[in-house]
Amino acid sequence: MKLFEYRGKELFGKYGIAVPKGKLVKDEKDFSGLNFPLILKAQVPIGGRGKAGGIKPVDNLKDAEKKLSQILGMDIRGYTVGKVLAEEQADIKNELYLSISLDRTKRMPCIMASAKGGMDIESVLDEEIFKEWVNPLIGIQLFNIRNILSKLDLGRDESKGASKVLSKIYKLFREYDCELVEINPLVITGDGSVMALDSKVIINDDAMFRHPDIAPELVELTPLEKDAKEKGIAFIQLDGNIGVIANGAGLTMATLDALTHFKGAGGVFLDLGGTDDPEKVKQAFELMKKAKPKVIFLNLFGGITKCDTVAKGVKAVITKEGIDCPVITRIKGMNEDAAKDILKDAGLITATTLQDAAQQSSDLAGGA
Amino acid sequence: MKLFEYRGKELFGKYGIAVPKGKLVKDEKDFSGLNFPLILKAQVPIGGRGKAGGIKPVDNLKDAEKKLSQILGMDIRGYTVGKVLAEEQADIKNELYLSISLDRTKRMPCIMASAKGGMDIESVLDEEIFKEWVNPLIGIQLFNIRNILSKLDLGRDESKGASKVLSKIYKLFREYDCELVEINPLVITGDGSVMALDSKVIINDDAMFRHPDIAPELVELTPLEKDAKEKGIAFIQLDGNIGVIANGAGLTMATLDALTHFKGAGGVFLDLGGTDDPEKVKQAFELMKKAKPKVIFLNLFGGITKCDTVAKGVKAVITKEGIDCPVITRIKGMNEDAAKDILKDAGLITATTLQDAAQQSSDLAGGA
Amino acid sequence: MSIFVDEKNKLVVQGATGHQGVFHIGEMLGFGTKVVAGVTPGKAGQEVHNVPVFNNVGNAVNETGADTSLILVPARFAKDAVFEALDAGIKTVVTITENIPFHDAMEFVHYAKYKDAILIGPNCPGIASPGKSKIGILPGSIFLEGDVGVASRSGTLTYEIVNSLKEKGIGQSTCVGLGGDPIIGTTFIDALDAFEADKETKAIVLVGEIGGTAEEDAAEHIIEHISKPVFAFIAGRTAPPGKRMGHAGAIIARGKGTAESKIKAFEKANVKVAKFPTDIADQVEKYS
Amino acid sequence: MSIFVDEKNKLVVQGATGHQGVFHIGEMLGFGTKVVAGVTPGKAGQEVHNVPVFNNVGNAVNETGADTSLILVPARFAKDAVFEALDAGIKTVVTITENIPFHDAMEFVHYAKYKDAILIGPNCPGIASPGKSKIGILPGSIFLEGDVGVASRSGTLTYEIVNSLKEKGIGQSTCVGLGGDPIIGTTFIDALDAFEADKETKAIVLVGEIGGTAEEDAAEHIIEHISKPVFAFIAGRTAPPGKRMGHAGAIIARGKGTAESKIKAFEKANVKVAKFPTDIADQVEKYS
Repeated sequence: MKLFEYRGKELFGKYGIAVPKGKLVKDEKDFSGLNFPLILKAQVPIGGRGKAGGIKPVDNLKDAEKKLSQILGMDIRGYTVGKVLAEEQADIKNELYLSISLDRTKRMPCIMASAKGGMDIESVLDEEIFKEWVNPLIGIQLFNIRNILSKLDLGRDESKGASKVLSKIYKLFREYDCELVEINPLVITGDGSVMALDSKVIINDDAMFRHPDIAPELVELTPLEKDAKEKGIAFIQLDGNIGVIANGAGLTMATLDALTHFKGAGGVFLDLGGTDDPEKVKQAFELMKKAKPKVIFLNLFGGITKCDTVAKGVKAVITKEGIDCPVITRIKGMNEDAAKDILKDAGLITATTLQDAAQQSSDLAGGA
Repeated sequence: MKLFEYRGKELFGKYGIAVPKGKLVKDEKDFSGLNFPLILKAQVPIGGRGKAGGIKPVDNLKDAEKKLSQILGMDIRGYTVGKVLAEEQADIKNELYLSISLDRTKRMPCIMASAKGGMDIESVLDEEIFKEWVNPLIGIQLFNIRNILSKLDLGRDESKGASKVLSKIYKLFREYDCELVEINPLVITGDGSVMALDSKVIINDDAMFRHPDIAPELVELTPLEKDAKEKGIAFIQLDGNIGVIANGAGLTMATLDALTHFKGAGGVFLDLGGTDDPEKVKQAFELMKKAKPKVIFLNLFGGITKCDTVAKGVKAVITKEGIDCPVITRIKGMNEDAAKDILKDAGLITATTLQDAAQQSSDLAGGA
Repeated sequence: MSIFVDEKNKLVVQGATGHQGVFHIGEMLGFGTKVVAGVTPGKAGQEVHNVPVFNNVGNAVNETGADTSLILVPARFAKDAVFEALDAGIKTVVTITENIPFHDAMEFVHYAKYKDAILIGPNCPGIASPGKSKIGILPGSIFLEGDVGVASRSGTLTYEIVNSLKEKGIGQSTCVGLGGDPIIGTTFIDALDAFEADKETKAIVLVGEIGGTAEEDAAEHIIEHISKPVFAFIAGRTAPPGKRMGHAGAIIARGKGTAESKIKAFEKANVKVAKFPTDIADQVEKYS
Repeated sequence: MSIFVDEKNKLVVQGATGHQGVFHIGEMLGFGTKVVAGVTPGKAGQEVHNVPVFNNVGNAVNETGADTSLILVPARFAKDAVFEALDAGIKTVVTITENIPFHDAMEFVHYAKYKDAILIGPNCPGIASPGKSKIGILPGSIFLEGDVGVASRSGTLTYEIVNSLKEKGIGQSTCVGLGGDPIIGTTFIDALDAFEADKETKAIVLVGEIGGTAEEDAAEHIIEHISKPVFAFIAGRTAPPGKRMGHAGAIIARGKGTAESKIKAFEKANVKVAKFPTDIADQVEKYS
């Protein structure tokens, strides 16, 4: 789960990492206690908000009111701004980049640091980003901190301050089961202290049960995706108009890929998983119908799951609830012939190969 | 460092492990707030205080005053009782034994538990003591706790309570760098709760720098040993009358052993270590003189340390401060001839072999 | 031969008495796997398909000589179960459980290395060496003994591919599901090295997907270390960046993990990349 | 031959620029040790006896190919130093530092196992293979090339014994100081196995002391696995229970660790136990 900047900074505060004085603002009253000049920052779970006009400096209350009303409700790459953080401006001497992420290859946390803070890290040259890995069996050690900070050419006190921030964010990263903790920029202020101007914290969804203090906020999901998540169904909305239902994430992805080959475009990724439970099949079709695809493509491979059992569930739903778009099916594996008979009987189109099914679906959906 | 029972229980309290209500008592006023019947317990850093009369139940204030005065100042195996803990009596249904210690062979913490609590663990049969090891790279796991507690035949709630105590004492063991945390007995009370009636906590001396909250209290050391510790000299007082100064712990032990072979008995173990610093040599001799040995046996092997440098230091001390007991020396290794000349010159006896030196020392000391 | 598991493995199933445990113990016994023990705390003395159940892995190992474990316990207990297996001396741990926190997986992956044990998964269907043994939940019916090694990040997609191999009469030496999580114990490189060393294996099929750089790393490894022909499929060519496509590991993040990059890397390593999963069987057939 | 170290080890000294570091780098170079690097944070660019100093072990390894490290840093930084060495790929770590907290030692001993590295110490004088290399602070002058292997829990006492061997013309294959702490990386059993496998070693001398059961474990191991003659000395026969005799590990605690028990165990294993340290040379001489 990606935390909004202000929530990430609340966690920073908990771990003793300095952040600018600030708070969420909804109207003029909320500015009391803050000293101008301020920065107003749209809270959205996506990058690029600066370019989109979601970050604005303000010099006085009047200015602030005006710009606040511009930012609130603004659309930034699909997200409507509902929260704005107002922060006092820092006296910036130097901007650094610091993050801890998961290195999938080494299976370890990876610390990254750069003297080129304040810009998109993907645009920084590889040789200007320094890395240090932490073995999860022993956690962060002094030598890790020494090794990486020595590359940043900091003064003695600045280096000490940055060391403390690094050991604190490692603690946060570990204790809150993070996938990413990023501070960009981490600034050295005029008086030599170290402060996090931004926060990007992603907590591993699968570990949320260990963190009841972090209220889930499914800001990145569409309403249908939220609904699916609550029902425990892997359901993702995409840009196309063909709804794909398959079993297994890999097979569902491969099915979407096959559509593209025939100029079709997936509109929904729906992974039934290993289930043949009629209730789950019903829920899946209900969700799919709400996404209003032009065509539904059902692609099943029956391994442990028996094809005919799933087919019976599908038939029951279609017969009872009706369906207002064509459904192309392609069934393979255990009891596939029985399954095909059941689906034909329910009025669905049964293709023989993945290619055929993908082509028919794409054609019916009218191409891309 | 071995903590007094009451200090161990303070740590237990910090970790949320239940202990009987109690406090240190010096006179009648201190009993206010406690409900009779109570137990008075002498606080000494050694076992066997019960047999020595250091633990007494009391039913009322008058009784308590009388018995308190008996215990305070009592001598228990060489330690004068200066502190007495008064505790409310627990309603004991069942007594268990639980400890975590260092397993030197496996290089891991070892949990030990037994249903035979309340008695000296060394008198419990091996097959009635259950062990479980915790790998220090991962710390205590649920399966460790399940494995060992399942052997104790506890009820469901009792087992839950004991599980919590075990994970708490592991945390304490780890966080306070303990060599031993022992609860004997850990009792199940009439209402099914779990309570530590005693505490034995030993913190690794070498890790005390990490625990500034634990005031050192060198209760097990003699005044001279304390003095030596402050000076950084390895100095141990023993029962005999020959003071041994050697370099290296192993060599010092071997020297004491050699004396015993000739019916001598070491009175002081003094390991000079790798030093040839005249100031340290001087401090060592001063300490040794205060221990009033009948004979001093100086046994040196010069490897990196040069024998003659040490000998010069010894000569300087002897010449300046004088010595009122015979000093037998046995010198081997780098520059041994020069060293022997210096020591002879200082009026000390120089033997050629360890055996000769040990025999002479023993004879001069008058046997065991 | 085969890789990682064969007819000698003696299996203990952790989470034996649940619905999944009971079903798959039966399936594995049917496949020929030596299932010697089950473990469910508090259920010692029970039996599942005549397999004795123990309270803990230590007892199971002592009583039955089990050397391999299948982890079927819920995600929040999985780390404990893996640690328990490793501390009891188990040398091959296959972790089926999905939704295990990444930090837990990092710890037990490295702990397995400390214990010199093979860890497969998590979030994987397991491993099957046809004719010998199956440790996991893969359907037994899709396999055929033979000389193609398969290693995959997905489940059903792999069944589909293996099944299409079988339909063409192409058997498998071993099929190993590596798992759909970002942090897994056994990687493509481990599987490649094992297949390369395995005399029975003549060709290798890799089933990858978006997310991470495991396929790129494998491609580089193939160039230097693998002499046997390798065929591949990559799922997720049309997945948008930033979305987790069902598997926790299937996500294009910060510009890393695109199918394009993986396909390019494989092609550079002379690995044939199939357009449709069902094409792989044709390609392998042509080669052999 | 020799055990654990020979003329090929390339040494980095951690804590190179302190008084001890400078002195012992000189001594080791004099003994023939390939000291290729020193490490002291912030002192990169300096030299000690012409040996270049680096800021960290990673740089030292990259620049010089060091594969062995000697730890001379203060106790409270020792764990960090050992971890740094192991993470930089060092395969043999010799830890001289004493007074290291036991919990620190437990962690790095197991981490060394995870890294498949040899860890000698802590609280030990190091290791010397005469004619080849010395990694540590043992005096070079006491050694003679030969065929007796020595493993010991103490320092000076061992020098005394080795010196008495030399005086009788009996040389050593390797002399390893295992350390006087309760938690050490390399044990008598490890040394025994290595000496047993070493063709050059004809006889083995063990120098034990009170505390723990390392000698009892070794004795049992000798009965089953060691064919070469073993001689032993045990220090602390007259030490009272409950007192730490100088070494952190030399303590009779809870009835365990008496010299009596160790001597009994050794005698049962046909190991000759000397009364005086200087007797060992006579016994070895008689045998050879």
